[in-house]
Parts: sequence; structure tokens; C-alpha cells
Amino acid sequence: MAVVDERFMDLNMGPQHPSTHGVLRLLIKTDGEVVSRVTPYIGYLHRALEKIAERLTYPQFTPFTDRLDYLASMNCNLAYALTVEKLLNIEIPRRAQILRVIMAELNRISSHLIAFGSLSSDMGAFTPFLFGIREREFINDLFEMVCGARLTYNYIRIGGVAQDIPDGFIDKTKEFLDYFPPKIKEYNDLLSYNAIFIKRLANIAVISPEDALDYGVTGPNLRASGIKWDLRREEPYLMYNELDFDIPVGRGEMGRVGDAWDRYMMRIYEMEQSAKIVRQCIDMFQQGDHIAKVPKVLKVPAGEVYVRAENPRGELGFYLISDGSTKPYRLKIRAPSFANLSIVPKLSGGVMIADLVAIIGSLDIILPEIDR
Amino acid sequence: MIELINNIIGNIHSSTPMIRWLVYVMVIVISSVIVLSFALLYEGFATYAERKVAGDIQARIGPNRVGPYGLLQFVADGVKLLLKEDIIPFYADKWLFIIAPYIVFTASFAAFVPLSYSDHVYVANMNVGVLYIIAVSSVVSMAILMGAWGSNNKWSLFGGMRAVAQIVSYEIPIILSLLAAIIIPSSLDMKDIILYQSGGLGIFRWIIFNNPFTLLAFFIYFTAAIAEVNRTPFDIPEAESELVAGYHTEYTGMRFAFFFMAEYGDMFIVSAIAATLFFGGWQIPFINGVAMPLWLRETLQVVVFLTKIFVLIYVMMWIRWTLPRLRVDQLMELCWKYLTPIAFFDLIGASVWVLLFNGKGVYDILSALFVH
Amino acid sequence: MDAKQIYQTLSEKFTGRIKQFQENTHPASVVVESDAIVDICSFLKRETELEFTSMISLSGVDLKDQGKMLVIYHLGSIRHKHKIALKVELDRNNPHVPTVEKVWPGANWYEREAYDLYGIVFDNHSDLRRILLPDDWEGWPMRKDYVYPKRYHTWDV
Amino acid sequence: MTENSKGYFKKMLDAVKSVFTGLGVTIGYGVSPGREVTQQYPEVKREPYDRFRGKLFVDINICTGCTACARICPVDAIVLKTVRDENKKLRPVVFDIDNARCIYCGLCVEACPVDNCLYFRKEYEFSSYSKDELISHFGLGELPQPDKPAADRPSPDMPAQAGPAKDQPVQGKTDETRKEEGK
Repeated sequence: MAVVDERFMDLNMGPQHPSTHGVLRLLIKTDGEVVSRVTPYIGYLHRALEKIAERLTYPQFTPFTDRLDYLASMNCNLAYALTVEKLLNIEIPRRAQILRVIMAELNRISSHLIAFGSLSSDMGAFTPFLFGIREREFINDLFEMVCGARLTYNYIRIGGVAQDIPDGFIDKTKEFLDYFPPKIKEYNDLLSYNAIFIKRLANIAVISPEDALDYGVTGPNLRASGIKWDLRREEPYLMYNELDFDIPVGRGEMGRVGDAWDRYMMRIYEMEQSAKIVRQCIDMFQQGDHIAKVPKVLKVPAGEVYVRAENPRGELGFYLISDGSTKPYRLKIRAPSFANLSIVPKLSGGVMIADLVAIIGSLDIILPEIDR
Repeated sequence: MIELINNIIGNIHSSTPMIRWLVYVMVIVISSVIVLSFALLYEGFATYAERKVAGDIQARIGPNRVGPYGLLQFVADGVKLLLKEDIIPFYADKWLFIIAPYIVFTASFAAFVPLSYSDHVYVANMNVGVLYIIAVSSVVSMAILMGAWGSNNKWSLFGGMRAVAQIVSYEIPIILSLLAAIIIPSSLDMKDIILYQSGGLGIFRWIIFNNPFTLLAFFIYFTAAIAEVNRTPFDIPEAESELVAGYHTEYTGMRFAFFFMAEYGDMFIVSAIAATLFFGGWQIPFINGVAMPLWLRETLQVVVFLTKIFVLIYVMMWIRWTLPRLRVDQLMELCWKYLTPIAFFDLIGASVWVLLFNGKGVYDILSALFVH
Repeated sequence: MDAKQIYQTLSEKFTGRIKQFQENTHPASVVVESDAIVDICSFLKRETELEFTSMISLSGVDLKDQGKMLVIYHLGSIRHKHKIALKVELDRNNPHVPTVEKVWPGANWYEREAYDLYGIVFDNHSDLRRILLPDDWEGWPMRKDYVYPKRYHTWDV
Repeated sequence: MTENSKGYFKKMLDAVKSVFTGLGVTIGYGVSPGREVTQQYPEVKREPYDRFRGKLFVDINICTGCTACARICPVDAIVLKTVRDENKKLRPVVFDIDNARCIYCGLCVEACPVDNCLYFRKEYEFSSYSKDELISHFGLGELPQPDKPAADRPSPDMPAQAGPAKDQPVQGKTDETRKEEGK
């Protein structure tokens, strides 16, 4: 019989719990409201995607990358396509690159809208969540117009994009870009600068730059800790180096740099930047074919490559070893939420249970890409 | 009501004590049935109104399926809850678990009694009305703890502890702010308080306009009242996103309905007290002087009283769908560091004002200046 | 600094324990001795002009036909923006490698995942348990010769 | 007024101000009627866009039985059995699409060499109580033996949505009528 530490009560938050953003179980040792130690248990959503990848040909695996981070499946398709193209080293037509950037950035906005909404409903304000969903429906309509699906798009393929955009797409996107910015101002009035919201998030779970790098935290969470590292700027892929957008970095407006409020605010600023990017891409539009010539039976030359892209939740990397056949020999998926979640035990010594919900919400983790 | 009983008993005074006792009980039963049906009907419509207001604020339609415009939605909910399986957890403390919802409901229903709905329509004209309501509503916290402890569930235990801490500590600001309002009419009887506020076009003699201190007292009272009723931003005992469902996690079916209805009953009581004490109860504004038949005046008074209450209830619902939730220690901090000290100074200020102007409000002083 | 110079500084510092430099992989990779991995990693992290502050990812690879098990550490530097891959070759039947958890605490979960899917044991790891699969699962699923179990407790797979 | 007491009131003032700005936003919605974005689903049905990937449909008469779709499908949701008929052409005897297994990725539609043979329809309301109801059978059935007509399996294929997609014969046909046309 294990020695039962009777000072602390074991409390299971999850795997079925309203605010664990998916099937995650947190075993909390607490003596009341204050949490002393948290051990996350993951693996409830393990589908062995890496094993499946070894059984499927390269084009067949693209729909599975949708299911990695289903709130940002365009970005996941993009990272996978970039990996395989790196080994094939084929030239992507410019129109396909522009389309890819537009889709990736629109998906970043819709993913951040869910992050914003779920954190606000974790904090008790349900209305901003529905406002976020309302804006996200607009983007879902755009994606449905382009590729027919509203969540798992399978649109960005190896060599370019599946189909060219229908003619009504550009005007509808412009309509969205005019409609969206005042909504962000509405969120800020309603939630971001609300005293209770600030009190709940300021100075909570401060991640220092050293800890962030030690635990491999990436994306908005890393930038909130004051480190200006965005792969779209540091390792430009597609045509991000030609685009003008700035990288929001945590300045500790409401508390210390790197607290939960900063992480939340990164996403609000990033939504504005993404809208700016999409507007520039629409202006740079040009004719051209939407996909490079890729043989139907795709044999990728032997080699090893690690390619990473800036997903809304962080750096999604694919480490691909190919042996020249039509199926990858080994495909390691480096998921951003896996590293982001691994810092939770370190952050949660001495916080309250309500803060634990704030930590999980501000890290914006998503379970399918953790368990793969 | 007592006059009613006296004159009934009066004209059968020659009868034996047995008959007199029987009539007394019969009248009590009838009056309680009337008030209970009013309370249940109100609570039904309140749940419907809450969902309609929430829908309205969140750009949704809200219930409109059951009955015209969805008005019979609460009947459907009630039937559904009746038919739901009534689960009592295995290791639950059976009697505590069963009794708790009834006590919560009776406590909140008992507070309907001292209210005076109009000149002659009231249940019991207690001369300790306000004190009785405060006493009865503090039974609620004990009942919630019984329910939470009885259901033998870690989450409901958290909810119960938080509920007790919150309700008990928020009674201090409520009592202090009510005191600041009561020293003006210097009577605890609801009817006298309302009669004091008559005259002056039915509005200017409201206690809230009496002096600046009572104005502040209303806002303290209203905030503390929202906390007393466990509604956002103070709905920590049943914080869905943290504690799954707080103290009523294990309750199903009709038992849960009792907790649910008690919450709306409390909302009614709290806004009824605010309406009576600060907004001149059933004083008909503007056309009070016009002679009109008794029954029309009574109904008009009841209508005015209920609209004031429903306006306050709408404000509570509006606040619920806007603000996030406080953390437990921030809630306590708000109570002890902000509300209570300010309520104390406010009480001192109000009593000094009464001393200086021996009870006359701003309106009386000004009208006294201009009249002669 | 590009990968070649990193390889030079490493081979000077740890003569003999650096096996091979592979140019054709992207990012370039350096094959090292398994027991030298901890010193190399802490050196790479401490050294100012290298400063590999973050371990991007750690992946296990099963080279069944060569009878080897690989552990690949992808390291990146924020300041210098360069990347390197460290490779460690292990015997397939008894893969053992010391943990780098002390250098980058983030490696803890990656190593548990490599253990869970490949059976690679990381010596003196703080709590080497399965991370994705249930604790009582037999076999290492990502190995090439993994046989699917017919039943797991009451369900048939 | 000492320093922290000034902070005391300032903090309270900020809190009240921010609460009221938030309330201002929501009352904007509360007061102005008619800003609903939700629709009454069964009465008002949103028309999906043209490229909507709803339920798969196969025009079996022009299907050459090349099994390109079955091979490309990542989850093997398409079961296709062909048999050589009298004039050496491949006849798709069994062509089952398991809608419960299909992930609607669209790889098969792109792999199909014949135009308008395999395509998505705008139909998304085909939930059912049993899984085998979700398997839509498009097969042409066994070769008709000269003496007895082939026992044709009933096709529980759900009648398609009103709007005909592409040049699609009138919906609601069962396999028999489709077969007559094929002859």
C-alpha cells in the first residue's frame, strides 16, 4: 500500500472536465483551494499517427495532418507539405504560395478566436466565447467556399493547393477584413481590459524566458515571456519575408512580463497582424497555376529533413526520414502543445484551483496534437 | 392578512376556540398556496427570461419553440426535471442529501411573506420585516453546506465551503447598507418604509435620493446582494468551469430544480428589498394623487412594485452575461477590504446626515427652502 | 556559425567521442557516443557563441535492418539562429542512453515518449513511465517488428 | 491621503469604469433588436456552397471499375469488386462507400479519372440508427444470368437533396430504375 500523504487530497481534474481543452487528466494534490502539485496524464487521444504515417503514402497522410490540431488544420497541412517539398525540392508556383499564406493566416485568426473564447468562458464570461464563435463562422464560410470543409480542410497539398479559389472568394474575404477589426475592439472593451479579467490573469503563472526555453515552449507563449521568436520572421518560409507585419512581444502591461494576461493579449495582437497579412496578400495576388506538377505515384528521394512552421499554438515541426519509397520510413511530429503542457507542473506550485484553469486556458493547449 | 383573519374571526366570535383555530389554519393555508403559486410562476418565467436575455445579449434567438415565443419553456423544463432519474450517490449521507434542497427552497420562499405588494395586498405585515428576511436568507448557506457535504463529492465539497464563506461574509455589507437606508424611515416594517417614501411626485422622496450616503448604500447593497444570491461575477460556489457544477454536482431531477428555483426566488427577494427600501416600493409615480377606484389603485401599485423588481432582476441578468468570475480570495478581499469598510463609513455618514437634518431628505430641504 | 564549424569545435573539445558528421541531412547532424551526450549537450548549451538554448525535439528511430536504434536530438539556438541534430546509435536489443533532463527539463516528456513508443531506456531519468499508452501495455508500438496484441484486458484490439 | 490609499480608490475607480464599459458593450446587443446571427435550423436550412463535401455519390454507369478511388482512400472506406462482363469491360459488381468510415477528405474524387462519376453532394443529413444503414451500395449487382434476373439488393441510398448537383438525373431513383437506364 503506497504511503498515503494525508496532508493532501488527490483531486482528479479530468479526463472529463469542462475546462481541460480536450481529454486531459490533471491529478492535483491540494489541501483545499491551494494546489501543491499537479501531474498531467495524457494519452487518452493517442491514435498513433506516426505509425499510420509509415503505412500510408505521402499524399494519403495529408488528411491526417488535419486531425493534429483541428483548430488550425490549414497550418498543419502547410507544415507537412513544406517538409515533403523540402525533400522533393520542387518550386511552388507563386499563386499557390500566396493562397497558402492567406489560408494559413485566416486559420490562425479562427484558432485564436477559439483560444480567446475558451479562456473567457473558463474565466466565467460566456458571452465573449459566443462572439468569438460568431466571427469564426465567417471564416468557416470562407474555407467552405474554397475547399468544401469547415474544420478539416485537406486543402494545402504537396506542391501547392488542392483547387483554385472560386471567384466570389476575394470579395468575401475583403468583406471579412473590414468587418473584423471593430470586433477586436469590442472584445477589448468587453473582456481584455475588464478589471475582474485582469485580476484573474495578471501575475498568474509567470513563465520566465529561461524556463520557456528550457521546456521548449514556443509560439505566443514564448513571445509573451519577452523573447521575439517567430518562425515567420526568423526562418521565413513561403513568402513571409516579403510581407510587412510586426511580432507582438510580451511587455507586462498588466503585471509581470510572461504572465497569463500577456499570453492572452499576444493572441489578440496576432489576430490584428494576421488580418493585415491577409490584406497584403490579396493586394499581391497574380495569375498562375495553383499546384506544381507532382507525379501521381510520389516517390520522395531518400534523405532526412526537419522542417518547422509557425502554428497558432507554437512551432509545429515534422522530422521526416524517407528511404526513397512512396511511404515515409519515419515521421516524427513535434507538436507545440506537447512542450507547452510540459511546463504546467512547474508553474502550478502554490496556485489556486481557479488559477489552474487560467493557466491551461492561457497556454491554449489542444490535446489531439499532444497525444498524436 | 391579519386584519382579514380578525374580521373573519370577528363575526364568528361566538364560536368555540376549535372553529377559530380551524379558520386561522385554513386562512394560513390559502394564503401560502396563493404566494407559493405566485413564487413558482415567477421562478418559471424568470428561467425563461434569463435564457431570453442571455440570447439577446449574445446575438442569439433564445428559446422560442415551446409555446408562443417559447413562454412555456419552463413548463417543459419542469416536466423534464420531474421525469429525470432521481439519483442519490451511493456513499452519500442520505438524509442530509434529501433534506437540503427542501430547506433551501423553503428558506427562499419564506422570505416572500413580509413583502408588501401594495397598500392592502400583503401576506403578513410584520413590524420586523427586513430583519426577518435577512435572518431567513442566512439559512440558505447552511442548507447549501448540508447538500454539498451530503453528496459526498470532492467538487461539491469545494462548492459548499465556498458558498458558506461567501454568503456569511457578504451579509455584513448587506446589513450595514440596509441600516443606512432604514435609519431614515426608522422602521423595519416594509409598509411603513414605503409609506414614508410617498409624496413628491412619487419619485423624489425615494430613500435613494434622500442623501448621497443612501445612494452609495444602494450600490453597496446591490453588489453584496448579487454575491448573496451566488450570481456572476460571484458565482464561485457553482463555478461551472472550475468545480464542474459546485454544490449541486450530484443533484439530478427535481432536487436540482429546487436549488435552481431557490436561486431565482432569492433574486426576487433581494431586488424586492432593494425596490422597497431604495425605490419607494409600490408608490405610483406621477399619478398618485389622481382619485381612482380602490381596486385600480391596488393593481397599479402591484404593477409598479413588480416592474421595479423586474428591472433590477434584468440588471442582474445583464451583469451575469457580461462579467467574468472572481477568484475565491479576490471575492473575500472585495468583501472585507472594500465593501465592508465603505459600508461602515457610509452608515456613519448617513446617521450624521439624519442628525443634522433630523431625517429630512434633500428633496424636503429644497422644497422647504423654496416653499416659504 | 554553420554546422561544419560546430562540428569542428565539438570534435576539438570531445576528441574521439564524436563519430561522424553527416552533411546531407537538413539540419546537418553529428553522430556522437551515447555516454558523451550529457557533456556535449551541456557544453552546447553553456558555450556563448553556440548557445543552444532550446531542445527543439527528441525522436527515436528504429533502424531494424541495421540492427540499430537511433535517438536524434534537434537543437536550436535563439540568438544565433543555427540548428544542429545530434544522433546517438544504440544497440537495438538493449537501447540505453543517459538522460539530458538536467540540461533541458523539457526533454523529460520527450524521453518518456521515446521510452513509451520505442523502449529506449533513459538512464537516471526522474520518472521513466509510459506517457501516452496505459501503464500496463506490453511491447513498444513504434518498433518496425511490433505485433499488434489481439486483446487488451477485455477489448479485442 | 497616503500613497496606497490613493491607489485604493484609484483601483476601485478603474474597476468600476471597466465594468461599465463592458456593460456598455452588452447593452448594445441587449437593447437593439434583430442582431441575431443564429437561424431556426429545421425551418431555415443554410444552402452549402458548391464545393461542399457532403455525402459521396457514384454514377455507376460511367464507372470504369479502375479502383483508383479505393486505392487512394486513406481509411479504406470504399469497397469495390469488379468482374469482366461479356464485352471485356470491367463491371463494378460491388461498390460500397462506408459513410461512417469515410473522412470526407476528397482524395478519391480527385483520383477518379472519369468526370462526374464520383463526386460529393450537398447532403449532410444522413444520420441513422444503425451503422450498416450508413453504407451506401452503388454496385450493379452480379452479371444477369441468361435465364433468371439478378436478385438486386435494395439500395438504402438516401434520397438526395432537392437541388440537383451537376447534371444529375432526378434524385430518389433506386438501383432498378438506374439499371434500366443503363441497359
